[in-house]
Amino acid sequence: MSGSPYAPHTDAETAAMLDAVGAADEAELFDIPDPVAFDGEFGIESRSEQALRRELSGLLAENDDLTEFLGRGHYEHYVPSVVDSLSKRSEFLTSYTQYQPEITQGFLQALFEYQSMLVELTGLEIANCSMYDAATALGEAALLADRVRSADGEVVLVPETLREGKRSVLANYVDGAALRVEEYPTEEGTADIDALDDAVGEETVFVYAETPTVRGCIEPNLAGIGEIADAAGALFCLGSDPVALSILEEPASVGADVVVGEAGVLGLPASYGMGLGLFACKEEFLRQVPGRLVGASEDTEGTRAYTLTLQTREQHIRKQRATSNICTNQAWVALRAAMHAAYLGADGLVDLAEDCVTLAQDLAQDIDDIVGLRAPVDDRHQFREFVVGTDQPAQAVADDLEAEGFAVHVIGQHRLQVCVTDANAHAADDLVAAFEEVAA
Amino acid sequence: MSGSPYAPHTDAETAAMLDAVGAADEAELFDIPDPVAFDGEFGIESRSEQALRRELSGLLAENDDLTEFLGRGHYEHYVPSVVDSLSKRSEFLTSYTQYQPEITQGFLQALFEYQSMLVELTGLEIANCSMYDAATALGEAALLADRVRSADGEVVLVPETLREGKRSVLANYVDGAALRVEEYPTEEGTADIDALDDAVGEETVFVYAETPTVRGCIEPNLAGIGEIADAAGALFCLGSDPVALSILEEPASVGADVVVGEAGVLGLPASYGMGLGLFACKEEFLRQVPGRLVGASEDTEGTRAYTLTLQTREQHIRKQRATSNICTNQAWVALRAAMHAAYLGADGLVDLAEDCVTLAQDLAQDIDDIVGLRAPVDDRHQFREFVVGTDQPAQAVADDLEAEGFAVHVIGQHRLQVCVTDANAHAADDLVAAFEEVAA
Amino acid sequence: ENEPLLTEKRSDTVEPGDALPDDLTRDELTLPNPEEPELARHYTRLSQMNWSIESGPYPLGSCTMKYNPPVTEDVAADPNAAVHPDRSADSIQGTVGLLAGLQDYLGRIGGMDAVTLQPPAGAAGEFTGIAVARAYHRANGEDRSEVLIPSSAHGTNFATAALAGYDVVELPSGEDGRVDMEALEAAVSEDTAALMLTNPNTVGLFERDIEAIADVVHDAGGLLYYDGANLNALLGRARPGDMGFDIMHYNVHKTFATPHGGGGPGAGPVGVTEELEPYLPNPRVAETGSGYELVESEDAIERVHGFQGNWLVLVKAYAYIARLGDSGLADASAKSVLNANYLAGQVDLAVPYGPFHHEFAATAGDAAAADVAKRMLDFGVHPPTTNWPEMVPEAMLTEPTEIESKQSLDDLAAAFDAALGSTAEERHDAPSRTTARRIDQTNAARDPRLSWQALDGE
Amino acid sequence: ENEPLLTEKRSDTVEPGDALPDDLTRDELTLPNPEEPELARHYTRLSQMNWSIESGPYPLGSCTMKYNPPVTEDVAADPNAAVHPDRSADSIQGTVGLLAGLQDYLGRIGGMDAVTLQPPAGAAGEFTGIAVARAYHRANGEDRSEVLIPSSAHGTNFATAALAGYDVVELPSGEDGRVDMEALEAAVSEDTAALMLTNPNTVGLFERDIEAIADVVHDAGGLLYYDGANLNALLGRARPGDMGFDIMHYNVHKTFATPHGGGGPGAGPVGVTEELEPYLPNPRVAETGSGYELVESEDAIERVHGFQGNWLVLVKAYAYIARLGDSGLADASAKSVLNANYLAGQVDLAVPYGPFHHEFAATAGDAAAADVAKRMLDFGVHPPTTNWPEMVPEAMLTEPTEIESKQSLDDLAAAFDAALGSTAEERHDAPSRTTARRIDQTNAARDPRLSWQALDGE
Repeated sequence: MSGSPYAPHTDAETAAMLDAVGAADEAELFDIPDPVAFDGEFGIESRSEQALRRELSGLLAENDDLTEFLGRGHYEHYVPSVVDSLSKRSEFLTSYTQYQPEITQGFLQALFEYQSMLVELTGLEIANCSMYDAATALGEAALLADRVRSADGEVVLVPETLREGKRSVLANYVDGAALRVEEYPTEEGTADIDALDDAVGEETVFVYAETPTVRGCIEPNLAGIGEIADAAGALFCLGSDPVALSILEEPASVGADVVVGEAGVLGLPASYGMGLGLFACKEEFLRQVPGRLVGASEDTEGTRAYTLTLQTREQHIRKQRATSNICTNQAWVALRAAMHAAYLGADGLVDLAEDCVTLAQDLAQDIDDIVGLRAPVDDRHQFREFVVGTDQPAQAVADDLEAEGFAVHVIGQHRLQVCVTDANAHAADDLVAAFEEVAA
Repeated sequence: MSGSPYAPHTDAETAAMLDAVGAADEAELFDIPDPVAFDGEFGIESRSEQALRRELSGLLAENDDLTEFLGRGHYEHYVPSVVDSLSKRSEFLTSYTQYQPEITQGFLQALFEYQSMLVELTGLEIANCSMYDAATALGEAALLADRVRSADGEVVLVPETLREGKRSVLANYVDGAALRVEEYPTEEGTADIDALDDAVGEETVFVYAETPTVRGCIEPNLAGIGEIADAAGALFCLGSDPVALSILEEPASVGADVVVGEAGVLGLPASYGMGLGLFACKEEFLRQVPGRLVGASEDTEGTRAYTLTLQTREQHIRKQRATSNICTNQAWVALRAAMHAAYLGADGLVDLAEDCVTLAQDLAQDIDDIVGLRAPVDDRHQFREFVVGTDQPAQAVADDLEAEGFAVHVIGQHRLQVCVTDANAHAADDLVAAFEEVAA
Repeated sequence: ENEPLLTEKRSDTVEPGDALPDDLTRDELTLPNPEEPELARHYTRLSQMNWSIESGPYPLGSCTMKYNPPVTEDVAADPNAAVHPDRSADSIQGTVGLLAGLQDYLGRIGGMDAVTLQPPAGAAGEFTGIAVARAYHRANGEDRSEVLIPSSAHGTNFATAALAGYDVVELPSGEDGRVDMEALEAAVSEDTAALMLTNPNTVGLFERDIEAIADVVHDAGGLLYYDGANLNALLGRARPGDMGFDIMHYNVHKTFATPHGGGGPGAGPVGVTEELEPYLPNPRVAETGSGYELVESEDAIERVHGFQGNWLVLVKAYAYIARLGDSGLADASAKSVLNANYLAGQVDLAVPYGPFHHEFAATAGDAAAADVAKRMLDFGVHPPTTNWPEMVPEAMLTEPTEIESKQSLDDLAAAFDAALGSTAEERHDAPSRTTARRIDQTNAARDPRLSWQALDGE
Repeated sequence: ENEPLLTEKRSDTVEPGDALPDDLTRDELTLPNPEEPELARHYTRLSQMNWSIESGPYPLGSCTMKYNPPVTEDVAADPNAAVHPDRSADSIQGTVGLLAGLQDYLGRIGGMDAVTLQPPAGAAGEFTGIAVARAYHRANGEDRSEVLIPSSAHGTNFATAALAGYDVVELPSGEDGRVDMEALEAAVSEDTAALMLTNPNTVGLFERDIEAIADVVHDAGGLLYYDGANLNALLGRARPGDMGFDIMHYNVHKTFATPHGGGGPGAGPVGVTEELEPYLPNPRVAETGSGYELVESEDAIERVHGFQGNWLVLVKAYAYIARLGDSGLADASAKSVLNANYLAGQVDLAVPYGPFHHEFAATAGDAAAADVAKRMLDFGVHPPTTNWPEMVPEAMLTEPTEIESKQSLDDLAAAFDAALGSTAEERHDAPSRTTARRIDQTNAARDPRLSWQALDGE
């Protein structure tokens, strides 16, 4: 293979085309001054399809085969085969943004349905087509607050336990708006309400809380947080995910103005942190929403049809006054999440969410029964995951578990974190046995 | 899950439907006398999708991970990813026979193209949509001979080296027609022409030869075999495959009346012997062809369209006077073979076939260089595979090779057989090294 | 719009190189040569011109077009499933273990003592079963020459009996649509090798006299063969083995929902009673103390497939059965029968025979069934099997299977009724909303053009 | 025919069980509940109502819609690729090794010294790059406030600069369609943080003065940022690093053909010169003697993604690059430029600016570009990007990419010409052969209905 396997030109066709454009060869078509011309030698060897697959499967096989009990923002639920087979249909997989809605009704409707499911789950009126992940959605939410709050504040408040990746992305996003990120104390893995009340002030434009939190704790006083934010004129942003929202309090009912989070808990397998940013908000912020929105309309025959809408918010029209710089987003992942949600239905989602509670509860109990371990450390209801206290140094315990074939988080000198879902529940007993081996 | 996950009925719907049909429950709809009623207890446990995948991937992982240098009728060539992604499109995968051609033009055209490719490869005018595999295609060919030859003979002649699976299937197929299978001698892995000439007589209705043969030998005198058969008024049936036919003599040009073989060398990965029966023949046998045929026609607007045709040959119309009992066939495998052939194109097919010659030649040479081994044993051009002579007992050598991670055939006390294609060529050097280890 | 043939896009002609001497090689080869993007577009377009079970209802009577769960594809795509048939059983315990498991499951489901998985399709299963019967009679020193088959049976039954060298004795149906006991008794003789029976039969009726039928056949020394085409109606409710059948085949691509795109591949495992087990084709899988092995029987019939059959299909069948389990299988049957009965009640068509189970043979009455079917295409559904079985005039043999919802059945009934409510002329001119309009079948057969080579000059 | 919404088929309302106390749970949840066969039919139908690269030409200017090779899907579906981001690097040497390999490849292709793979899209890459510039200037004690952007640039450039807190200074294009050097010199100042440039620019022209441009910006203490949207035009012919760019992003979903169905996911890795490497976000992958590890820099900017970016996209990009290699990548560029030039010569449209490379901005002249595009839909192709960039009146920005054959380009040209040859009324009424007719955009925005909940009562 001397050229691109995906450029279909025969030599005769290339010659005819060059003739038609009046060029002797392709090089003649490039208007590149000599001093900046490159000789084409990257030193990258072309592989046959077969060799490529062998090479990369060999490379990836260097990943140790550990059973993961990992969470803290990236979760795996079993994705049914039908989601794969349908989402990989080429009409979905190899399309792009719906600039011509008349021939892209399929994806538009799927995204409209995705938005609608999030509307149901959050109780808020508006959901966009996707942000990149939970962290960037949080960043966008803080900037929304900056746009919609008349208050002159510059403080964005987040829990002290916020995952560093999220805190860092948030700090990056708000830098340009001259906001700053401050933390409020937590207790037992959730907001310390009194301390939060003290922390919120006139300068606060945005209060962020999560449920479940990064430690897997279900926040017991969301309405209280919402009231504190509201009293200060700050936007209350709640972080969650579509599985948790299937049973937890509806965000709208606790006063959330915006909901962000990781919607890739549906539709995505473990994928090294790749995500799908959930973004939903109240209708009053409609003209300030970042990202794409699909709306219903009609065609000239009066038939219902879908189209991207309110694009005047977006960068390709509004440029530096756009509500965000986002363009390429996570639409195909949103499609998969919608498929997964529809596959489960309301009953399947509720069952899955309840399993996240009971599996964590049961596994924590089993671990707590082991001498030298305590779980859960926090006095809260747990969702998917929980913190484990260890008598031994946590890193040593984790290393020993890894030798037994299990991966868990180390989050402190004597603190591990363990996450259990339907994806790894079959190995929970084995994990307990391994804990018994190594914890003593 | 208490019912079928693929029966969509809610309880309310089931109730409404039962009400509509006037039954109290589903059991009432079954008109089964008590003495033959069954209680439904098979003792088969229902698995969740996730548990099922884990269980079966665990079970299949009990297969040892050997690099296979195996052939003798079942061959692997690398199947490009695009063949998988296209053939698994649900419109292809989950369709059935084209009883309504107006809404199944896609598959009909694909099968028409498959037939056409075989016409080009064989030089014969007719190719059907598929038989099950090479062995059953051979059986059908012998029965075709019985129908079209006026001669009163009852002997079907095959090479003595014919793979047992094929011989046995052939014997089964011709039993009902009161034919019998006899063998003619071979020499150096191909037909012993003089002995064949002696073996053919008035009672012979069918002469079968292969190229390449089961020992990987390219038959040097196909035209001679054709003449012998023709002189006796017997049908000359040639066994081959689409890759070999890409460079070997065109069957029509050596007098073949029928070509059978394994077309699954294209499109199918190693699949434990699952196949695709190639069946092509001269136009004069058109009304006697077994299996499905797609023809071109026109619709009422005069547009070219495709349809199953000449169905009066088939069992659903002709019943006991049909040309075969075949109904369900290997259509989807034929689709994959056509895709693979189109992917390769004429140049790709010829290159692949030439690789089958040179890879075998080179590997045989390397093995021949090892003390205690001789290859190829036959004084013939080899295609994909060849016989190896061993000083040590062949079974012991094979067992030792298996311990080193390689599978080869044992075909005699001091005879191994080795097959090399693009699918395992990357490991050929390792095989040679292993041979060096174990052959001494 | 039509998609051009591959050869109308781009072809290459090449000559073999010098790997072989000229006298062994062809002169040249001409084939289409689309590059990958064009290949992808070609087959994507073709696929969009093809009805499938994921397009909508597909109620082809006797074909059992069920949803094919993608999870079974994923299981079969396991790299460890890609093995060569000449591997030693020791080295592929996963593969032979799975086959052993499927043998066991099928035996339980059919009430059979032993099962071979080798037959690659239903008709191949029939051939296997009749060959087993033939071997059994021969072993008993008997040269029986006849196979009895009800006139309503699938065409494959007749063709299979003929293929195995038997004379076919056709049994007329009784007035109630079932086997006519008197006709059976008259037909049975010492020449009877076997009776091939479908139950429920091809108009969906359970052969209530099955025990008596078995007695008649067995008393004459014949064997009773069960055609598994309609097994989806009986899962968990009745088993052929319990009814007195000696031999049966399973259409796993129907009953157990393995995809068989465009017409195959299927698989037709055969189950038999203990007495007949020695005659099943070699090799079979057996469990030993330490694992699974391939075993051979001296009395086995000759083979029906060059290797071990359609392995990838068998994997999917195993996966489907294991996914559903007892309760799922029984529910599949229950809902398939409920759906057929419900649908029959919703359409304006007479159904001459009953009580039917998973399918019903309606009559189009004064209308031509084939035309009604063509008109149904315009309403976005696949029509039923038409003009078969012949005992029902203008038959529309309809099998919705369990996968259709009530809403879907209501839509399907509406399509039936709209087609019936069309004028004869509308039906004759149908379809009009499909990729192709009505296709000329007569000319296709009178002037066969079976390859693009035959189209040259058009 | 339209496909109903999922919620118009079947919905369920359920209440949470008792795993949690009532005060922590919602009252109820109502969502669609199609069973699997209906789910499959729903999305199959939707897919068939969607244009894709496997449907036909997709010449959206600036979008580089190339064929997405399925082999890259297969590679990314490897079970070993499914790992959690908090795994220790030691235990996932395959994953981090692949990332290291991709960093290396991208560095070579762009002529950059260091690369981060974290940005999950092109715009995220821009934000990363501008944040790096910001950090660099801050580290130098400078508080520069402006980013210069040509008026023809992608909207993301402007939005990104604003997001990072910069004032945008828009540069007018010169008469030749390129950067106006005088305007640039006038605009550059000690407030200039960076110039963001696309090269070839958005009408396909190579900025021939790139060396002088770089000097002007660098002399003023600014940095030069390369927008990788059009990199497909230059592979193997020129490298941003060699042109004097300090920072660049790669749109791997464009240039390296990773599928981004419906609008994403993409990935926007960022390359920088050695001087700027310390500012790339943490962590990055580095090779050590014994393997690969994740390393952090003290001077790094804050992160742009919660984890390590769009891993599955990165795997596919690596696979694509490795499949093509040097010669394939260079050929991709050569053929993309040849195709654009050939197509431009076949259509009856004026192209104001040249010589262009992989895309050309034709003008529809007296016709409304948007209407021409709608009419093209009726001829079975996807139209180009319309009305952008603004420097070309009624612009039709056309980028066929290298994957179209001569025949396909001829067909595409015929669609252009047929649309142009239509009457204004025909164009205004177009499309008429599509799933939906012309859709009312005005009403969609005036009366936003953004969920099925908002459709209640319709």
